[in-house]
Amino acid sequence: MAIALCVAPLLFALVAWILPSARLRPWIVPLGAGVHLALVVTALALGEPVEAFSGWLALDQLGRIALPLVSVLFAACSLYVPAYLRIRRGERHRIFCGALLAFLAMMTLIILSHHLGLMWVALEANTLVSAPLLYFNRNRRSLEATWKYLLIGSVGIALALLGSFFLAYSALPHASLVIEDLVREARAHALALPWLHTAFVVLFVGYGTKMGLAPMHTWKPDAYGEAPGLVGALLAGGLTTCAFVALLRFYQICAAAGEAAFAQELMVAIGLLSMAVAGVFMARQRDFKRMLAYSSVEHMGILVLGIGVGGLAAFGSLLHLINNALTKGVMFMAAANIHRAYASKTVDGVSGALRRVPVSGALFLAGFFAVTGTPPFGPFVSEFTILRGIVEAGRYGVAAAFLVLLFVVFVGMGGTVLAVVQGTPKGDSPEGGFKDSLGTVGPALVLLAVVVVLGVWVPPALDGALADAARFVEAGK
Amino acid sequence: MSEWLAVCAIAIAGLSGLPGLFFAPSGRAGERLFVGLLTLAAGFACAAAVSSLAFGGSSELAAAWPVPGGRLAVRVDAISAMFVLQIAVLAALGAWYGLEYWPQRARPENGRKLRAFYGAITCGMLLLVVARNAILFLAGWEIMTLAAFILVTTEDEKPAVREVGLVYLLATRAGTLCLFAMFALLAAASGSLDMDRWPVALASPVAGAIFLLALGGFGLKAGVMPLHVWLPGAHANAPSHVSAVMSGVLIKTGIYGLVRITALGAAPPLWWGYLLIALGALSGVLGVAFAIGQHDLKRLLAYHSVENIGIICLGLGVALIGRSQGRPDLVALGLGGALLHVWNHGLFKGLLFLSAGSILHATGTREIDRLGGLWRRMPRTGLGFLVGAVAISGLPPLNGLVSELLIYLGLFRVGASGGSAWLAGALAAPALALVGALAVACFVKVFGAVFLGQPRSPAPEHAHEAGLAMLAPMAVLAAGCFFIGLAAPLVAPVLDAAVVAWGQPTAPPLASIAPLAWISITSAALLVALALTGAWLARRARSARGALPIGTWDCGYAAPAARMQYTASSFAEMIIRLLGGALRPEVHPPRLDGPFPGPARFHSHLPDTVLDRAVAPGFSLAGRAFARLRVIQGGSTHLYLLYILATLLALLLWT
Amino acid sequence: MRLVHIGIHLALILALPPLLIGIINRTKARFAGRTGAPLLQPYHDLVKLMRKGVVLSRTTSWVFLAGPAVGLVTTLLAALMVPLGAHAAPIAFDGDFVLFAYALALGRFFTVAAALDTGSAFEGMGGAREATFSCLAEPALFFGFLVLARASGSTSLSGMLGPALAATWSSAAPALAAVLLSWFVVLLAENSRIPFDDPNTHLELTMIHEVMVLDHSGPPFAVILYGAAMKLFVFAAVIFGVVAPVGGLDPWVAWGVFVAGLLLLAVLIGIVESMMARLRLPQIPNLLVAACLMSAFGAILLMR
Amino acid sequence: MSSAVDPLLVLILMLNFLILGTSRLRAAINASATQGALIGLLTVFVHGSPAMRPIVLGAAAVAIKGLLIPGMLMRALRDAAIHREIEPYISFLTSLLLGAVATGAAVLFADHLPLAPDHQGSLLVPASLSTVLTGFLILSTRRKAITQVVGYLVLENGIFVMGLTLHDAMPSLVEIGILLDLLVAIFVIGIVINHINREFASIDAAQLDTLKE
Repeated sequence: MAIALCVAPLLFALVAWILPSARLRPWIVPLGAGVHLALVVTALALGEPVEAFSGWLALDQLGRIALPLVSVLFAACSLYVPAYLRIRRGERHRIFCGALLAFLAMMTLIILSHHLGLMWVALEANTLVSAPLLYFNRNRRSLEATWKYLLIGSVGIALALLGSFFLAYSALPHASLVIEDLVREARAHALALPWLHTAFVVLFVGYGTKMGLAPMHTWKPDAYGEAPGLVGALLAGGLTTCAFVALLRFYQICAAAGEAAFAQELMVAIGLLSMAVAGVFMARQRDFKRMLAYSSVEHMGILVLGIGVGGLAAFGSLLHLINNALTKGVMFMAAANIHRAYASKTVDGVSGALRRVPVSGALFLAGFFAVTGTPPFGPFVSEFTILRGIVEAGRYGVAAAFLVLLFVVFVGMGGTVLAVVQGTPKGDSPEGGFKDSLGTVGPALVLLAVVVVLGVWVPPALDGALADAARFVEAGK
Repeated sequence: MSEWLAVCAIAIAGLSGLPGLFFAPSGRAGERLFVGLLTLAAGFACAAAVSSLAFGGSSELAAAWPVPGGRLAVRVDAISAMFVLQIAVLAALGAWYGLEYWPQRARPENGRKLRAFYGAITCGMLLLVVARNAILFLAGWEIMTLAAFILVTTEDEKPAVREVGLVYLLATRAGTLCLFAMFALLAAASGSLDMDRWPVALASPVAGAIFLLALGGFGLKAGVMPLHVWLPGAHANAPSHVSAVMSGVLIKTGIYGLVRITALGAAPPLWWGYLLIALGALSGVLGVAFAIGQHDLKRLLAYHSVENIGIICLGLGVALIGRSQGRPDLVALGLGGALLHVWNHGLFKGLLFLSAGSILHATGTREIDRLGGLWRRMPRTGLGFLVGAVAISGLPPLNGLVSELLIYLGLFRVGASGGSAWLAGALAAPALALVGALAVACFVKVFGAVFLGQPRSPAPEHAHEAGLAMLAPMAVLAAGCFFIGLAAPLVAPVLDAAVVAWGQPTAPPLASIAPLAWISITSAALLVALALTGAWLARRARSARGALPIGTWDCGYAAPAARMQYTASSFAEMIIRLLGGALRPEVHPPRLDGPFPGPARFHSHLPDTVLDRAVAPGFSLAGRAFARLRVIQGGSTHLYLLYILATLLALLLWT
Repeated sequence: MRLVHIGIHLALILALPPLLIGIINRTKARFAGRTGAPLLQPYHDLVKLMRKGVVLSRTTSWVFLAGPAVGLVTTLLAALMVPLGAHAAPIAFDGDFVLFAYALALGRFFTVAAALDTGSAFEGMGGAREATFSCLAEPALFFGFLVLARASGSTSLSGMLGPALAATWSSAAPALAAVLLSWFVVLLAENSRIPFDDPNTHLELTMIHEVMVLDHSGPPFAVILYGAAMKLFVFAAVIFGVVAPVGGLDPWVAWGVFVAGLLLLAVLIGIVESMMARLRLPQIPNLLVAACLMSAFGAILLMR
Repeated sequence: MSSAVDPLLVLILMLNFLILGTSRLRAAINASATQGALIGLLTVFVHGSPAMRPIVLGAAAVAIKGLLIPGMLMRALRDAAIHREIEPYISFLTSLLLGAVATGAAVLFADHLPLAPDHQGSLLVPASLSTVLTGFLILSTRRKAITQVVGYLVLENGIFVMGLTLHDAMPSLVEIGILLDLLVAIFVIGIVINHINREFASIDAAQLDTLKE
């Protein structure tokens, strides 16, 4: 089962690669996504544990949250693919579709793998396959973005490997990178703490680079700004999720070794810093796709902050993982439509989106309210839960900073978003005039619906799963 | 019982605008259906309120809600009932008014959106005043807030509208974040997000913080000076029936929140009351002072909302002092006065905004100094405005006097009874008197400048009287003003019930400590006497009518012109100069030189001291500071890699 | 018996006011070394005006006529709340002082509205001044009410100016004196006497009350003059109530003392008017603010 | 653990300084190549007894790090007709000093980490750390994209050395370390540099700063 989950998308990627018909190719992606989603659902429904390779691959409590999330998000984005490729006719669909599905496979692998080395390999492969997606537009700007993404990302990955080595070294003489072993060693206090600390710091920086925590976030605005909106959604919703999951695995080991406090301080500090940096750069941001990138930085900060505070906040931050990913999907796809309708992605060239592309404009506005934690959208529930967690932990200073930064972010984001959606449309719509169509707004609508539902109804099953995952991360069981 | 009715009302109100979205943008069916549905919802809501007030003994209606900390708990006690009633009435009247004021045929581009969110805002307000769980409350609160934002920016093609929309959005978000913090504190201290579990929290050491956060969050919504920054612009630029709803009930939800939170603490510290009274006096005096200086009719009315919120805060402060000193009579007078003034302000401010809407509709301008002489052209609207003006100035025989009298009595009992809190009363009562006098000056100015004299510009010359759909709601509101003024004793039981619901079962009934019957009788007598004298004078004067037309004598000046009339600005000039210290008006006098100076222009403008001189500069300062920080993201990969190295080393050293 | 006294109360309210004006004018004439008009001249003027016809500007609406009517009726209502002799006023209840002040405010509202109704720059100007200055007078009035309420332990005018006050004169004399002084200023301002306004000046630009009624004529004008006189009477009665709370005395004696006191007060006003010159308009607010501070000071004195 | 390990590590450190100090691109590339080859040898010597697996791994390392990647770099150098000078943001002297500081810091840091018994007194950990730092130094102070690649190579050489400390415990892990090279080899150099070259008519990474706030 576990193997099938990783291999199925690869097979579809292969199909997409060799399929001669350019007309059918775009539909392979939704097909593969559908199959993957079906597999995930069955895996979740399956009674017995999903494992392979003597536990190197396993679907644990954390995976039960992350995997369906990634799968759903990818499915929604994949529905966007056919319409998108119809607009971008005659460009390298072959690579694009193949890379997309490979991307999905690698994300699945990261989430499933319980061997830190294997996980690292998957992450690296993921970086490789995302490069052509970023470079899809084939112009100087996208090339520069890709270069930065690759170089900074590779350095991050290199650090991740170094950290993995340290971690393994800390377990000498029983060096291992299988999480279960490490947790066991940690419980037995058999890990060399100095090595563990160093390892965690290096890993935090390494995977934090992939996750886009400040100040390692620098590649994000460029990459998200230049990538197709769909790819942006997958990076902001999928890749960051995977990196976060990876981070949680190391945190789990630290917690098992009784070193949670040490890791938490780190996370709280970096979390608040990320929110602050995001706030600074969102103020008066002209480019709304870059704005989304900084919003992603902010929410990564919120996630680690929640884990760093722990308890109820950890639960909230796992919930927020879901809400943020889905909302980002909505916003990136809406932003892509607006970008196409105006042939510009800065507020200097865009205004009155609600009039030119009503649905996309409304989606963008709704997404903004959702992502800033407004009821009745999902992120409100999670952010409010995190806040409650912080206050319950008695960290009033952190709570105050959290709220202030949320406000700063809201101010910056609000200014840009309103400038985009309100007013009278600038200029006349470019060639052909892009109009909302079911293919371009449908997927975002679906995601938004999910976000709203999560805002008014957290299914008991999900609630339980989240509680399990939180316990699993914090207590390792 | 009443809970179920309320739930039905909330549901219907929320859906009322949606069907219209699927009708043709030009047809009338959509808006008719909307008005029908909203009226139905209002009916349910009124039924809920009345049954709760009549039979009392409301019981919580609760259901599990699978959201962390959430619980679908609804309850309509007397306090909720008062607000439900007011929301229902004003929302329904506004909807009817909209039929003619914002007809779908004339506004195909935004009419449907407007009505959809008008329904939403009604739904949100109803929900939040009956919710008994923080999550549910916040849901209603933000639905209301977002709907209000959409409604304010209905005409988002106008830059000014977009600007005030943004200010409103940011201000209200700041308030909401305060509420987040407050609820989080309450939850942490009481272990639950359900209201009935919170009293323990108010006994905990964080109680003070909770109160201050409540003051920040709810005060921003209510528009308490100096948190009023969003209010004037939003009220002025929204469609008038929306302004009526916002000023009439939306800002009152802030008061509702304050009443709820202050109802939790058994014996709050004295400084809570002091703070509220101080803020109330500040809002009252400065609110009306800023109002006098406005040139924009709706902006002026908006500032009067700030003033009236101040009066309400005075009452609430008296009630709090009574609570902390264990004096139920103060509680009864203060809270009764505050809640009654909430109702009264809803009535006459709604009436005034609707009248202003009719004026705008008829003349196309909100500039007071471009109007004039409308009394002959739109007498019914003028009558409505006159009633509103007299009522809001707290003058007999209308409703404003009753609530202000209660608050005066409370303040005098605090100030003159020699209690430890005398200073609060001794300073607040004269402040309230000053507010009253300034309000009279302001509204006689507006009434005179807009309706009396002669048209000052072509705009009002061709004005036309509003139609039935717009006049009927105004008539209803005016009738309300008269009813409360002339039948105050009938309202007292409602207020008593509210006081009991505020956790003061021992409070004496208002009728026993306030001369409500006297007030009503005297007012009625006054009304009769006025009618008789007026009739007599009119008969004496009728002989003069129809005689040869004579102009105003004007001290013998031969050719007085409409432009020579005293303008509203000049009327207010003295008062503005007296209060110049706080108002800081901008006056651009003309430069006259030589014995025969050429034509020159005089221009004066009264910016909002807080917004334009503190908040906005602060934001732009922060913006510039941030812009300077942007260099971090300089685009050089080398730099970025250096950050990573730096972080790595820093963290390694730190740990 | 009570009815009799109410009757007397009404009779005094209705009959006495013009006489006060007559006395003031006569005093001023005497100070100016003239014989002056007969004491009953104001009554003759009223009757004469009553017989005249009405001239109305085509600009005006019925608000123009409502002004005088409301002005008179509200003053009458206020007069019914002030205790004159040893007896409580016909209308007396807790907090009636609020109604007292706000009834006068209602009168002001319509008087000013009537002035604006003519569309004349002069009358608008007068209205503006009236409204502005009474804004400053109001707090002085209420600080005074606070003092009286504290001193007499009552929140009804009949109690504030009643016997209970007489007792406190011994203890709280400074505070009451302060209030007295400030209220006397208020009286002069509210009734537009010198130094605030000169009832018989002829320069419209400097007038307050008179300039508001330039366009009125005949019976409406008579009503205005009568109302103005009654307003003076009301304030005079209040001040007298503070100086000499005659509640304790035998009712009939009390009536006598009251009337005498009122006439004396009229003379006093006349003297003040003859001694002082009109203030320049820009200085008027300062005087009123001073009055406010005075009564506020009184309040502090009494309550600290 | 044979006695040849430490001398090799010293050589590797020397090469770090050479790369930091040289002003000639070619020299830098060659140095990194030599470093790669030395690490290949190191893989073999870290083990007391020459076994099959380490030898294969070493051979692979030599092939990729010593031949393949430098070869590609040289080709890129030829194709792009790059100016042969290294243009650092900071003077070579400063680079050298910083390198020295980094090495010292690495040694100190390694000392307070508890080493496994058979790494006691060996230079493995300090060398790897200092090499990593040197790599970072080059990455963030050299203008040309191609020099940054060299820096990256040095960085990963350091990591590889760290990996060797674990080779007995978990050989497979070290072997996947090779994948890192494939990443660099295939993408960073092969494709991107050529694209950059085509688009910007030079591979001066300093030009890649149009995307900024």
